[in-house]
Formats: sequence, structure tokens, C-alpha cells
Amino acid sequence: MNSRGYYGEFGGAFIPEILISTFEELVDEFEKAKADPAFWQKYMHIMSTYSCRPTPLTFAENLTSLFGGARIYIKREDLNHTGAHKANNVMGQGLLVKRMGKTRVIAETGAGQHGVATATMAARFGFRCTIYMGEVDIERQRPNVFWMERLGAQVIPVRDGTRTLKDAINEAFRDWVTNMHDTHYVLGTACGPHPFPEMVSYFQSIIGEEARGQIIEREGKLPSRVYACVGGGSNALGVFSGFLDDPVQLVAVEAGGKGLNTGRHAARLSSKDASVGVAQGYKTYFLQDSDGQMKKTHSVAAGLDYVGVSPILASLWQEGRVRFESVMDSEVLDAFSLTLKKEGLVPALESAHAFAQAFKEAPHLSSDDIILINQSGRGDKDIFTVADAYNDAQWQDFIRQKARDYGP
Amino acid sequence: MNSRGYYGEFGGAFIPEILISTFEELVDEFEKAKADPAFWQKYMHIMSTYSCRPTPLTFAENLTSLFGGARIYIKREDLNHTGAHKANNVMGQGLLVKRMGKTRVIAETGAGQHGVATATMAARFGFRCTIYMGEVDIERQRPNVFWMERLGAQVIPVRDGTRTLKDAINEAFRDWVTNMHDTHYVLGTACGPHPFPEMVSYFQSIIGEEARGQIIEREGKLPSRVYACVGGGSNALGVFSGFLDDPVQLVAVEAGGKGLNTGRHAARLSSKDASVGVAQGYKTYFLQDSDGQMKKTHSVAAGLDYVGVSPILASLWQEGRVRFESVMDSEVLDAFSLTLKKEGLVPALESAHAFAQAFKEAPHLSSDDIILINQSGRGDKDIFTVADAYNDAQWQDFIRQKARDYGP
Amino acid sequence: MMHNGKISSDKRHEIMALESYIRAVLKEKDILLMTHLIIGYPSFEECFRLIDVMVGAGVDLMELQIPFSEPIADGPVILRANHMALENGVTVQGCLDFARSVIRAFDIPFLLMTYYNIPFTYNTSAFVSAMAKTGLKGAIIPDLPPEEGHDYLEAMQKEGLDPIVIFSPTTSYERMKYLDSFARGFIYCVARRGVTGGDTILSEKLIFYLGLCRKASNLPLALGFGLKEKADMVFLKGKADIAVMGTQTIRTMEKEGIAAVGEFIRRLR
Amino acid sequence: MMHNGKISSDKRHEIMALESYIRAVLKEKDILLMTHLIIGYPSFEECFRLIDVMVGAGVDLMELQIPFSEPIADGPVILRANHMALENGVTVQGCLDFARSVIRAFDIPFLLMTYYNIPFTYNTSAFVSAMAKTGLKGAIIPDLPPEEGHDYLEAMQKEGLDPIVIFSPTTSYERMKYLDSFARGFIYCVARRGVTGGDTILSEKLIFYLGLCRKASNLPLALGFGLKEKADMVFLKGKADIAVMGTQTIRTMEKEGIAAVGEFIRRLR
Ligand SMILES: Cc1ncc(COP(=O)(O)O)c(C=O)c1O
Ligand SMILES: Cc1ncc(COP(=O)(O)O)c(C=O)c1O
Repeated sequence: MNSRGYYGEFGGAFIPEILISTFEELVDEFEKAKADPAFWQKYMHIMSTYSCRPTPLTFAENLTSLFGGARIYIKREDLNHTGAHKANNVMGQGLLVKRMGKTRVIAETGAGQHGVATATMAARFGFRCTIYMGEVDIERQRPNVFWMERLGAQVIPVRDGTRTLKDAINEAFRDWVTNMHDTHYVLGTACGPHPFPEMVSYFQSIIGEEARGQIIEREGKLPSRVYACVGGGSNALGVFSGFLDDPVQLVAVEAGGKGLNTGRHAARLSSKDASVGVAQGYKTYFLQDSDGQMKKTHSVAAGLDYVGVSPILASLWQEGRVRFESVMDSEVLDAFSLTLKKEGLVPALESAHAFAQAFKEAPHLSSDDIILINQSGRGDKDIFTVADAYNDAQWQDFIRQKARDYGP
Repeated sequence: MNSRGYYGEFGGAFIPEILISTFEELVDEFEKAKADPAFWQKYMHIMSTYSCRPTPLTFAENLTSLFGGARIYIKREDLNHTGAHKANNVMGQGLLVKRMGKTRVIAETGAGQHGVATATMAARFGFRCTIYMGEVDIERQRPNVFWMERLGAQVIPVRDGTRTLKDAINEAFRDWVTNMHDTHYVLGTACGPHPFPEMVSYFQSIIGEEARGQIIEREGKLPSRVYACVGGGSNALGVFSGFLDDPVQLVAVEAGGKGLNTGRHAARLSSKDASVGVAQGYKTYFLQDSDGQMKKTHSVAAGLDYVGVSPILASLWQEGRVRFESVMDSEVLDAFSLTLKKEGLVPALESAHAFAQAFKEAPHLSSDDIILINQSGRGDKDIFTVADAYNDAQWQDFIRQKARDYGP
Repeated sequence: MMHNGKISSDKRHEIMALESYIRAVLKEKDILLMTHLIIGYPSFEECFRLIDVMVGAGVDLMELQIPFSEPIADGPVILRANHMALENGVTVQGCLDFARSVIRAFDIPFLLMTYYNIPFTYNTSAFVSAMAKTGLKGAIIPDLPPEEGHDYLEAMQKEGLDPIVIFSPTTSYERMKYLDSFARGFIYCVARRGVTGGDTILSEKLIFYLGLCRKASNLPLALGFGLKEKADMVFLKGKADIAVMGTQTIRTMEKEGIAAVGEFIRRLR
Repeated sequence: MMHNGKISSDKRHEIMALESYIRAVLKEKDILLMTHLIIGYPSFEECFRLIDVMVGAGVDLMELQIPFSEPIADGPVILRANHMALENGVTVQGCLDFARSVIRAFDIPFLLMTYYNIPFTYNTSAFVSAMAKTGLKGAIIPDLPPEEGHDYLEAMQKEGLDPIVIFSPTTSYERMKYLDSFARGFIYCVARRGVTGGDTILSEKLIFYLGLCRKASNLPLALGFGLKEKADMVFLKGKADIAVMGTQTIRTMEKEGIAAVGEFIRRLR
């Protein structure tokens, strides 16, 4: 193994010796797959017959006239099978797993979207499947847990550490270290050791490729700005990748949580709270203390509640190619509500971060400008979180009644 | 007004005098729209940029090999925006509403899918929106109620009669009779007075049109059989319409509930319990007693729990063109589970009826045969029903905990 | 007074056509009063007593509604009455039997009101024959426009019963003429948009509408509306021939009992 | 006995390189025993007592782990110990200070074990210098393959510390040779797939694996595995040079207290 997978100073593969050969195999298979035109064809076939690629590009007419600035377009990754861009990644990795002849997949999940996507892929490909999920995330994304189990996956609650996404990743690595002979770890975002950042971005690049073609077909020109939320960075890299060589501003939106000065957020590159470190197998900016211990993070969106960030994004940020911003939980909920009421679209709370930032900037652009927001997923999964945020009395009554029906 | 909209002896427009002129206007506008090529273009544009038409056709490889008979294909209406075929209908009617210059829409809903779809369409078109929903259905489809309200619609619980779909329809008519000057009633299925059966089928015909093209492209030939569940009949007519002139068996699947001999079902044409009647504005087979009073119906799937059936389907059934079958709740849940585990697809419980019947027949066909199942919607909305059906202990714990958090 | 007791020997209306009866009464009163009840609600016995009270209070005509599970044109009060009656086990045959005994007992004309599925399921022509035998004068079927009513209209014609036709504020003059061509007995003019039981505003618009109805038909006009007090009746005099009171009787009965209905009606005159 | 008390005046290892120390001990014993603890778990005081007990019981080498919030290669027992230590407020500087006092107090060689983010954040070369000043002999960093460890390896070289290299059952012979080129002190051979704390089966496969390791490196071999009883030690004699006991000491301490750890270790010999 050579030192590979660096983006500027970020990336690498900081992995235990026992996994080295597994990674070598994976890198190898991925390189072969990339070089094989039939592989991408197979990928496109499955994405267009099992999920609904190309996903549409929606003109948000009402939001556009509300803000009176840029023309707002929305890339509809929420319409993917399982409801988020995560499908792009898992189906691609599934095809690799088949090539490698492995029979079991494991994954971490935060929002649960990646878990559902992986469980779905496993059902479809006939793999056994185990999903690691932090206990805190299980509580806020229970419907997704329910569906993973119905899809035949085993969901293992992670009770260590902060009991969120990063701990689920650690736990998945622990499983992998034991079972790599028949198991592939389907990492859910463009983080982790090489080749994951590259591989996940590769499969997600379909978003940007489509979006660029669609916007040019519809408007005859490029957007001025592209917005995406950033948890690990996969949906952002997916959509940005279509515009990297274009004169287009790329805006990555992180979870500002309760505010950047409260410490209760997950803003790595848009706050001063993060520093370069090595954890979970790669080098990037982490929200860590001066000793290098990871901090607790917070976001209303489980999928953004993560300490690290894709090394590819860290590098693009350092180069000045991608601008990082953050929005607070409360702004996210406002953007969420507005989008439902004005356009009939239900973004995932993760995606709503991108909407919130775009709404701040749209009024200051001219009607000649186009902006593109990546709606990475749908918000159905967030029903409990949203109901709680709005203190929905009827919902609470309903839950109380259900609880009574279930008995003590 | 002439006596119109008959299909054999079924159909018609049995409406109060006060609505006659409203229906005349609607028939008129619909005829004009149909004759205007720009209208269908506009419809296609919105369906392909706001929802994701064409929806994919998925080859169910695992189910196919499990049953060892016909090759099973699934038309993926679950991938529509809002998660069901209902989107096709509401967006079409929304365009008509715009043409008529009305500013408010109302709708009935059973499963809640049509309500969510209508609320979504209203948000998108900027209409005010009121949804009528039986109290029983509200209880079993609460998440959909939650989303309708978040989308800005007013949801009115219907507490009369059986408190299900048919009562919601009556209530919507009562609203319309009062507010027809600015209000359009977006009927959700191919039932009700003329022109609704024709109009809803017209918008849904996009399913069959696409499916026929897709299957011929993929397999070079027609399917032997096409399966669809039947509540009112809109998704069935949608998919069947593509194959009416072909040598293709069309199989409509009704809710067998607890069994045809228990009286607790919603099987109109596949049981001996229904007879021809006139209610809710049209003539068809109804589940009614010998006096003509409507009976209570039952199905695990709220969207199939209805007393009448599309007059177009009744006529096709009478002609022998469409075969009617029914499957029981328990068979539906089995088919549902199997589909999740084998293909990673989550059909709505309504749609799972079509799957269940197809699974019964697939093994008896040869591998030269193709069957096509219409997956009318996705099952996310059914989480409470499914969790209860499986007595999911972890789910119950979660709900109990939530209830405790909410306090008494 | 034309009707002054439960069992009158002067059953004038029995041999008289409905229209002639109305015109005859109009010679003595400015306006007739028609009321409404749902057969079997709250019970057959109470219905009978209610009719007794209403006839005694001077009601000139009555609609007897056979309950239907889907009363699409009725508002909440009558809707619930329909459902309660059905829950009490009321059957169509029971309703016809009840109508027969009422018609025997009281000396005013009675009309049937129901939704089309009731005659249709019974068999339309058999149902119309049964109505005729029962002594009913005609019927109001709010969900059966003439376009859909061929069998019904033919049977009514054959049996000499009056199919009461409905005009509404959304009905064009042209259509009124068309509807009038099927009409006998009187025209039932719906006062406003909406289902039964809502409030009607007595207005210039209403006067204009009634004028249009009058122009379109030579038959007497009944106005169905939220009749509440004497002033309403006074307003209507000369503009319509029959004032219809539906929901208000039921509300009064539910709140204050059957006897109160009599007082309420008497106060209208 | 080489070490028979807390404060020995015969600090032989201090002037001896780690490898030489191991080889010297091997002349007296069939196999060395290396144990492990997480600094600050359950507390600094208890750690100190634990070391005292272990050294007294005849342990030849020890790994001191600086806790890290993401101990990716550790199993549940050590994972939790890491988190508990951090919750107790343990800092990196506190760990280095503790190491210094332990090294002063006990006459066996001590190694550091931690994850790469700890030295990286401290600044790798500064950290290595601090290790050297503390008197540590070397370090084990399980998430730092040599490909990523240039700075670290250079600093270790400069400071004369031993970077302990890890072989695993999935490591090819070729790679073992490659890894060996960076190794000093001894080779840490992971006994099996999985994280720390699982069961290892003493098998032909294990013997074959150790044979391969022996062929690939001239350094002494430590075998990290689920050491449980004397039979395990007996099995290993001649096949490996150092038996590593990690999780089992912590388990014993948690269940039976610190004193029991001494008895447990004594019973292994
Ligand atoms: C809908 C959605 N969007 C965004 C994210 C964030 O992940 P990433 O930054 O990798 O796109 C998640 C993660 O779960 C998600 O579910
Ligand atoms: C997913 C789904 N499928 C089917 C139906 C039944 O309706 P129809 O027979 O009109 O397709 C419904 C109705 O709500 C539905 O939600």
C-alpha cells in the first residue's frame, strides 16, 4: 500500500494493520471498476430502473418570486428510492461487493437514511446486513430503524461515546476488523480512509453531472451558486463535482445548531472550533479539544451531527474553491416550513440547511442569477423531530393514545 | 347537460341541481384541455420536473427466482413526489383549476395519500386547501395528517357515518355545494359523477402509457398479466389503460379484509356482497344492504376501504375484460414483508394487495411470461399499521417513551 | 281552518292533484308551510306525534324523508338524523308502512323525500307503485337530475305522482325551462348554495331569483331555506307559494321537545 | 528474580535497548509477559497501585495507553475504559506526567500505546521528544501504518525510541518484510481478526502464522491475544517471545479488585 488518497494535506488511510489487505482489495476493485465502462453502465442501469435517475430539477417559482432575487432551482435527490442521495452511493458499493464476492455488508448511520439505503441495497443484492447506529440517533430517527429491521437488517444500537454517528462509524470498523473476509463496510459519506472519500464522491457525482446538464438545458446557462448541506460531505461533493471547473460559486452549509458561540453545533469549516486531526481513519478538520479528543456536536439534523468532514471538501475549502457557511437549527426549521408551504416540497432537515442559506442569499442576487439547491433527501423521516419542534398538540395526543393502546 | 359518462350501465352524474352548472363548467374545461396539445405538454412538463416521470420499471429478480414462474416487473409509482400515483391526478386537476381561475381546492382522503398530494399541489399552485378525512382514517394515517397540515392545508375530521373514505367524500360534496364559485373538488379516484371517472383515468393513463413502452423496450414483448389494487380504481385504470387493446390479462385486486365470508372486507366485484346502486353521485356496484344502505367495509389498507368502485372498472369487469380478485389482510402483510426482504421495495399496504395476488399466480406461469405489478405507492405512511400488525415491541417502547416525554 | 284535527273526514286533498290543492289553499292563505321529518328519527312513535303536532299547528304539506346512509345534499342536523334512524334499524318497507299510516291519519298531502338509491334498489317502478298505493302525492329526490331520471319520471307519470323538480340559484333560466318540462305539483326552489340547515339571507338577490323561477314555470314555487321567524314568512308572501322548513323543526324538537315544535310553527303565522 | 520490589536499584533496562532487554530476560524465562492499562482508569492512584501489583507479580513489560475518544481498534472493555478515563478529565499532559512517575518508580520497561491523533495534535516530534524525556522505550500506534507515519518514524529514530510495528494474520509475508524494515524493539503480532478482548483459539493456524512472522523478522515476537490461563502461556513458549495480556487484567480488576490481578498473573507462570 502506498500513501494515497490525499487532497492537499487531508485524507489518507490511517487504518489498523489487520485491515490493510482489505483496503488493498477494495482500492483494486474500485480501480478496475472505474476502468471498466460496463461497470458504470450497470450502475446507470440499476439507478434508472431501481431508483429514479435522472432525478428531476424543479424550478421553485414561488420561492423565486417571494425572494425577488435569483431564480431558484432544486435538484430532487429526495425522489430517489429510499428518499435520499444515499441510494446513489449504496447501489454503487453494492455492485462492488458483488464483484468482490462478499456476502455481508455493514454500515453506520446517523439520520438513518444511509442505514435504510444500505438495508435496501442488501435486500436487493441478497447480502446479510448489520447497521450500527448511535442510541441518540435511534431515538430521533426511530421510523428509519423500524424500516431497516423490516428490510431484514440487524440494527445494533451503539451506546459508547457520544452515541451518535462517529461512534457508529467506530463500531462498524470494529465489526469489519473481525469480519472482513466476507464483509464489506459500506461507508455512507465521503469520509473515512482512502478510497472511501473518492469512491463515495464518484458514485455521488451523478448528481452534479445530471444537474449541470439539466440547468443548461432549461436555462441555457450555468447557475451562479450551488448550495448543499454538509454532514460528511457526500451530497455536497456529488452536486459540486458537476461544477468544479465552471465559474460557479459552491456553497457548503454546515449545522450551526444552537449557534456557533454556544459550542452546540457541528460546524467544522465555518467555525473556528475545529482543527486538523486524524480520526476514523483519515485526516481532516475535526471538532476536537486541544488534546485531540473529539467534542460533542449538535444539530437538529442527525445526518449533519458529525465531528469530521470530507477531506476532499476540506481541501477545496482551503483552496478557496468552496465557501463554507452555517445556519442555526431555528433558521433550518423556518426554511423547512417555508419550503413546504410555498412549493409543496418536504426537504429532510439536513437538506433544509442548504435551503436556509440559499434563502439568505437569493434576495441579494439579480434575476439574471440562477441558484441551485441540492435537496439531498425528503423529510418524512423527520416527523418526530419536526412534530416536537412545533410542539404539535394533535400529534402528541395521537402518540399518547397509541401508548395507551399499547398498555404499560 | 346530457346524460353522459356512462360505461355500460355504470357511471352517470347523480348530482344535486346546485352543482349542475359547476359540472358543466368542469366538463367543458376538461374537454377543452384534452383538445389542447399544449395542455398535455404542460402536464408532462410538470410531472417530469416536479415529480419524477417517467417512473422506473423495476425487474424483481429475486421474487422472480423465488417463485420460479413468470418474470416479475414492478411499475414504480411509489417514486412519485408525495409517494403515490395520486400525484398524477392532482397535478392534472391543479392545471385545470388554474384554467378555471378558481383559488381553493378541497379533497377527501382515505389513506391520506390523496390528501397529502392535494395539499402539495395546492401549496405549489398557491391554492387554499381543505381536506376531509374520516376520523378512523385519521387515526390510522396520522403521519399523513401531520404533513397535510404542515403543507398549509386544513384537515377536517369527518365524524359521521362509518368515518372513513365514503363519508369524507360526502363531506367534500357538502363543502362544494356551498363554495363552488371559487372552489374545485379534487376527487381522488376514478369514481364519483362524470367527468371524474374519465378525468382521473385520463391523468392516470400516464402510468400505463409509460409501462407499456418500458416493458416492450426491456423485454421486446407484452406482459401476460398486469396487476393493480383497487380502492376507487384510479391506479388500476391508470396502468390497465396502456394494455386495454392488447392480449394482456388485467387483474384488479380488492381488499379481502378478514375474509369474504366475514363481511369484513371491501371486495365489491370479487365478492357476492355488492349490488348495483347509486351513491356519491354515480352508479356502480356498491357494498350495500338490500335496502340500498351502504355497509361498513374493512381493509388493513385505508385506501382500499371503500364501498364503491370505478364505473369504468365495473363495466370492464362486466365485459370480462378485467378479472377481479381479492386478498386477505394477512396475505397482504406477508406479501409486504416478502417484498421488503427480497427486493428492498416498500409497497404501500394498498399496493401490497396487487403483489399478494401476483405472488399467488406467478408460480403457475412459465418463464416466458411477464407479469407487471403496479406499485401504486410507498409504505412509509403505513408505519403505525405495520408496527401494530407485527406487534413490534421496540416500536411500542419508543411510542411509550415519547408519550412519557409529552407528559399527560 | 281546513285541517283541524287528527282524523279529518274532509280528505279533500286525496282526490285533488297536488297543484290544485296548493292553489286552493292559496286562496285562503298567503303562503303555505311545508315541513320535513326523517322517518324513524328519533322513533316511529315520536315521528307520529311530531306530525300530529305539526298538522295541528297548521302545516299544509309535509316531506317524509326515507333515511339514506349517504345523504349528500343534507347538512349536519339532517345527516345525523338519517344515520340515527338507520342505526335504530329503520327499513325502507318500514318507512312506506309508516307513510301509509300517517296518510290515513292526517288530512294534508304528504310527499316523499329520499335519495335515488332507495327507489333504485327497491326497483324504481315498483317503488313508485308502492308510493302511489301508500297515498303519497309525489317525491323529491335531490340527487336525481332529470337527465338521469328517465325510469323514475316515466313511472311517476304512469302512477300519476308528482316528481318535484328542484331549481337552484346556479340554475340558468334556460335550464329552469328545461327542468320545468318535467315538473308537476310545484317547483322546489333552493334558496341558496349549501346543504340544508344553513342560514339564508333575505335579499334583493333572492327576490330576483324567485322572479326568475316564476318566469320559468307556471307551477307554484316552494322556497327551501332556513326559516326562523315570522318576518321570514312575511318577506316571502307574494314571492313564493310555499315556505319550507326542514332543519329548524328537527333542531327545535331535539332541544325543546315535540310540543315546542307546535308553538314554534304557530308563531310563524 | 530480576524485579522483586517497587524501587529497584538495579535499573538494568534503563541503559539497555528494548530488544536487548527482551533477549536478556529470555535467557532467564521461556517467555515474557506484557500487560496493558489505560492511564487514568479507574484513576491515576489505582493505576499506580495496579502497576505495583503487576510488577510485583512478575510482569516484564507494560503498555500504558493514553486514552482517546475514538479507540477504533479496541474492544468494548478497553473502549469503555478510554471513555471513562476521559470523563474523569484525564489529559495528555497528565498521562505523560503519570508515565514519568511510574517509570521512576518501577524497574521494567514501559511503552506507550495510543492512537495517532494524540501525538499528531500534540505535534508529533514534540510528543516523541516528550516520550523520550519521560523514559518510555517505544510506542504502539495501531492506526498508523508506516505509509502514513513518516514524521513519527523519523522522530522516533531521532530520539532513539522503538516504533513497535504490528503484524496481523491478514498481513502478507511480503508486507511483513516491508513492515519489519521500520521495526525496532519487537514485533507486535495480532493473534486474530477482531478488536482487543476477544477469544483466541490456540491452533495450528496460529503456529503457522507465528512461524511466518518469525521468518519475516529477526526481532522478538509479542503475541497479543486473549490470554486466560497458564496453558496458554505453555502453548506459546518457543513460538513467541512475549505474551500480551490486555483486556483480561482490566476485567479482573473490575470484577475482583486490584489485588486479584496479582494473583491472576502469578498463576500464569
Ligand atoms: C438527507 C440527508 N442529507 C444529507 C446528509 C449528510 O450527509 P452527506 O454530507 O454525506 O451528504 C444525510 C446524512 O444522513 C442525509 O440523510
Ligand atoms: C398507495 C395507494 N394505492 C392505491 C389506492 C387506492 O386508490 P385507487 O384505487 O384509486 O388507485 C390508494 C388510495 O388512497 C393509495 O393511497
